[in-house]
Amino acid sequence: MNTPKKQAEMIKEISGVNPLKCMKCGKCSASCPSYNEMDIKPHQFVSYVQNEDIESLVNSKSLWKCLSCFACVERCPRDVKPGKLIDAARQLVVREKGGDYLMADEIPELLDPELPQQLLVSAFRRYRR
Amino acid sequence: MQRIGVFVCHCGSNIAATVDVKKVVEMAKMEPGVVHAEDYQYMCSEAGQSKIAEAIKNEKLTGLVVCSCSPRMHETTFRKAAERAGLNPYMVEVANIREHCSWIHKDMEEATKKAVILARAAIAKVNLNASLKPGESLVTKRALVIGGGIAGIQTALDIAEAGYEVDIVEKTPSIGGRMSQLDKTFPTLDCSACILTPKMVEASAHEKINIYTYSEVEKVSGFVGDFTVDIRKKARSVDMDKCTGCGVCQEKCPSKKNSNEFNRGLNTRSAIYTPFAQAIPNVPVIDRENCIKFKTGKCGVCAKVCQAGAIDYEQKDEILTEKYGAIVVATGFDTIKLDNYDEYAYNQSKDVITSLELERIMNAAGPTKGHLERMSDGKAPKNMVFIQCVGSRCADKRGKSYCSKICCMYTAKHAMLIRDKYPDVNVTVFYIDVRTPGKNFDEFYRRAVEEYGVNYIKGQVGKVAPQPNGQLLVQGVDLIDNKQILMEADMVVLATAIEPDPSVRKIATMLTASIDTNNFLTEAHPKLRPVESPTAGIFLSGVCQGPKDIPETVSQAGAAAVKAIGLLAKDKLMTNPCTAKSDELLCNGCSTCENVCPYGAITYEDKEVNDHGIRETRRIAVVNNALCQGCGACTVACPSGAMDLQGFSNRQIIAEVDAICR
Amino acid sequence: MKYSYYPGCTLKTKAVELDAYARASARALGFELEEIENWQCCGGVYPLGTDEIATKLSSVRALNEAKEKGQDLVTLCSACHHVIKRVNDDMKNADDIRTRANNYMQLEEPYAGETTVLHFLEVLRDRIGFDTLKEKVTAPLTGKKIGAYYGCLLLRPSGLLEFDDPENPSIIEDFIRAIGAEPVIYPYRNECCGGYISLKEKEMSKTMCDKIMDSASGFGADMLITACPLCLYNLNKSTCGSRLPVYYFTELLAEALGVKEEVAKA
Amino acid sequence: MSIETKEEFRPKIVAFCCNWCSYAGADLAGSSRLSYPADVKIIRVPCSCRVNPMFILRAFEKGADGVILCGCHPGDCHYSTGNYYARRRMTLLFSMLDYIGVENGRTRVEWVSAAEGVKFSTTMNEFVEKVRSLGKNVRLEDLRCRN
Repeated sequence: MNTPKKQAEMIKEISGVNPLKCMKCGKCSASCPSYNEMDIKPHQFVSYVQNEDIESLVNSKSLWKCLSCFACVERCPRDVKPGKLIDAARQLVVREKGGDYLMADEIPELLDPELPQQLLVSAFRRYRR
Repeated sequence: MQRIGVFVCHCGSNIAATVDVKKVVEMAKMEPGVVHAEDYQYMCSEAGQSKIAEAIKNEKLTGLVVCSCSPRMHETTFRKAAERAGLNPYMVEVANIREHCSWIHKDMEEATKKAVILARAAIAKVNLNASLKPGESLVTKRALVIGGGIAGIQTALDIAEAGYEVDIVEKTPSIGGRMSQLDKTFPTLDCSACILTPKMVEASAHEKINIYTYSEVEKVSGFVGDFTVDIRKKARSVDMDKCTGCGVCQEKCPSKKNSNEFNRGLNTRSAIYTPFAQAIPNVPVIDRENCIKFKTGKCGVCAKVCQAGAIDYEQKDEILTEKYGAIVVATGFDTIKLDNYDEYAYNQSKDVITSLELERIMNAAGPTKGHLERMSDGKAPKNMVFIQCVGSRCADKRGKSYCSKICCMYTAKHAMLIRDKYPDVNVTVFYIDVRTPGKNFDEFYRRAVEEYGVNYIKGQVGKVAPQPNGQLLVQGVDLIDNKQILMEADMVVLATAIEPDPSVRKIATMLTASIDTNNFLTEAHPKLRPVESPTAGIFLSGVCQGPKDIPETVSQAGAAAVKAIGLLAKDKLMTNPCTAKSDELLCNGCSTCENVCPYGAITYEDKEVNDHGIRETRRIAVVNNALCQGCGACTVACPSGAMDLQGFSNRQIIAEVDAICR
Repeated sequence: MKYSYYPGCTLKTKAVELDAYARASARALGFELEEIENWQCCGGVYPLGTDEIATKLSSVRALNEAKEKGQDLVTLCSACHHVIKRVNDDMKNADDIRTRANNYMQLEEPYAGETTVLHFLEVLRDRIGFDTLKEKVTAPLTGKKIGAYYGCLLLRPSGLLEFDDPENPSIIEDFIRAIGAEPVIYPYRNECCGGYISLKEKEMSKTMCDKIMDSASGFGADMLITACPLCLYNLNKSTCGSRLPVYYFTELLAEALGVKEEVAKA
Repeated sequence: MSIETKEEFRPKIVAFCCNWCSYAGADLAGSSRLSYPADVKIIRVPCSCRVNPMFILRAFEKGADGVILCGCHPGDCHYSTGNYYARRRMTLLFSMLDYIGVENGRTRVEWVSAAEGVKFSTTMNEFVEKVRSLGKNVRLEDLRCRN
């Protein structure tokens, strides 16, 4: 098991984000369409990484609520990219054995006749390894 | 060969307690060129200086080395002493055996050894010193102020009051600048026009001040004390002497649908216009792009109605050439374009406005006669949202990296004024930080919250979405409550970042005044010379140097004036003789030195040289001694070794290196 | 004029019409979409981790094939476009990714982002020109009030995709004008439909799509057009009162160019 | 034995200081009585950009064991851009010196303001320590002058 410090380093490395650039303006949270579904809010991602509390981050609901729509990335005045941070946290989880958020046997139930392939492919890539 | 005298100071016990001064004297005597060496209690004292003078006379000294405290302390003292005794002051070198030796070492032997080496290095240098003479240049006793806003007006008034002639060059048809567009000023809430217009009148009536409006600086040459400037007086199409300012032409002009710049495009004006009622001069200009007469040749209404016969369609741009001793830049600012921030829907809704536009809306002379109303439908707003830091404090290319400094205060002002005049309007301010350093500033902001009930929310706005019913849906965040907020507003006001007026780039280039990545003019020293440009004779006033509010601008304007006056008060300028000099036999005219010179002091001349009997014309670098500040950048850049710095020549420095490493 | 063409997984199955109408319209406009051979799925979403390499290789293969043919690479699906354009940027600007991807690929000549990636809409705007398109329209869609739905993938991150203004785009509106209809501008046209979230969190996506639909119909749109099969799917799942029909932009293009019937018959 | 010789080894160190910041910083170190080894001898130059790489080569040629260049902090240069030139030039020079065998530890550029007496003294202490640990320098010799 990695130490919190190591985990934080991994998140910074995978995301390429420097949390120190954040000026805590909250524009990411103001832009996020999933804000209400998230327990840890976009503007908090940065401080969780800075405080090396990755445990809370990887166990948060937010991990699976981010749409990767890049609204936060586009509007961030400091070029921090909170969306990339949360994706890196997600990577930490799905790269672990048993970390998948989507199981193959769940799929049939989720299908409907119109459902485009693209949706399955995208979900697979975001939710599992 | 030099005849060098070495003088070792005890500085009481400051030096003598750790350095064996006698030993230093003894060792110095053995150095080449040294004909005299002695020590004394206090070399800087009257008696010490007499000893130096005596030795210069008796020993016919050609160079001096004083081993004492730092040259930053007493170099000038010893140079003056030498000069009084008839020796060129630049034949003096100081070996710093106090700060750099006796004060930091404890072991006497070690400190003495070092003091001897430091003395030796100074002696080696003096052996190669040459007499230098500061140059002289005459000062034209007239100043140019570029920009006629509050900064330029204040600077001009202060210089004129000191008795010097000042010209103001203003590119728009009237002086007054941004301040004339403001409604009220913080933190006192007095009306901007009421305090500005008297100053405008004072400037225009002052016998020492000459104002060129609708004019631009076209070309600058020369140097400190002696600038030559070409000013383009754009054709006004109205005779300044004949016009009485009655305003009939503006009333009758049929071309009325032209965007009104003074009102930030919120309404329209006629093609012949004065920007605002209190304009100085109160003489209109014809905007030729929109004038029917100039577009089609037909019309001429203004000429027909003008009783004074002042309309002159044939007028042409005029170029004036004037001489100045000092130039003050006061070009001011504009707000940034908001095209890259359309999450705030500035380009999508007329009811999303900048704070400067709100100033015009609140102003009695503005597009709504001072009534707070929406630009889309003229309705009175019930809910207003202010968004801070729009384009300020931005790390990406969309905005500006700096804090615009004035927004927190003017937003508190707007919020307070609205709550005061329209108590039923709800005002919400989204902020990142409220920055209010300044006298009575934080108290002002707190009043907005505590007495006027302005709702301050810590957090930013992500999106402003115009709704089908004409409302604006503001989606923001409250970072204290950790809630996303959806709020309907009738008007959204953006605290838009300010940037130096775009014209400053061209002006800075003409003046060879350096400019930073944000287009602000650079100070000669950020702490100690904040109103001077690194280029001698160029001074900075107002926002062209960095974001500031009115009181700060006015104080800086005064400071810039004092610096300009200090220059104009001199008849002649003594120039630092430690300037660069190129060896015309070595120079190949490659322009490398010109590129590294921060002062534009290097030019090229075709000069006839005699190179070992061969006479030919060559392109050669010439250093202007009045401009060169003696940094030496060019000496290292020069690929042929032609450039050298007087007083710090290659040979002198190498001699020091050799002496230390010996 | 020939372009390399990357259709993507969904255009071969659930969104065949997006593809078929595009090909027919291209022919009518005088250019050809040459499908690259053996293309592989782009993965649907761009892998954000800076250490992801393998997941980007399918895009690199497509990009390299276009490079070898000396053609620009055209995409239709917003997701494919997003992924391939961003991977191309990595190959051009991220030394580390370029080196490692090329180590995997073992190409004759390393790929370094030489190919230009264009969305079909960009071809219309920048290569054909909306004015020319307007001239070629035979059956203008006069009187139709159409809302453009951009979603997120086409626009963001704008600095890299360089597609349009991310907050106030105009390319689809200009397209709508060119085919003779009237664009309806509404503020949520660049908001996310929920994307892949609709697989497991159907309600979230519905809420977002309802907001988009309400906004568009509030401003008077009769229909929405999009370039993305997933957006179309999500928007169609919207359950709000103001549900508007959603079409692929290529269908309306084919209609305006008078080639819709021929596709339907085929 | 080797330890003894190391203790005895007193390097020759030349410090170029710009007149406006670093020389004043050195003065402040002095008036604050912050000591550093006497091995350091300071040469005053108007600006760090006055330091020609030739001067540094000359120092090594004449037997210096270390050379340090101090200037104003980036953005604070009295001549606005001089220290940037110095930084660029020294980066190249030091890399070349390293290549020909004069270790990177023997050369250094440091920004010291007029208020940083402490920094000046710690920098000099560190630098002397470093040069001492590297031992005597290989002398860059002008072979033409060899007998």
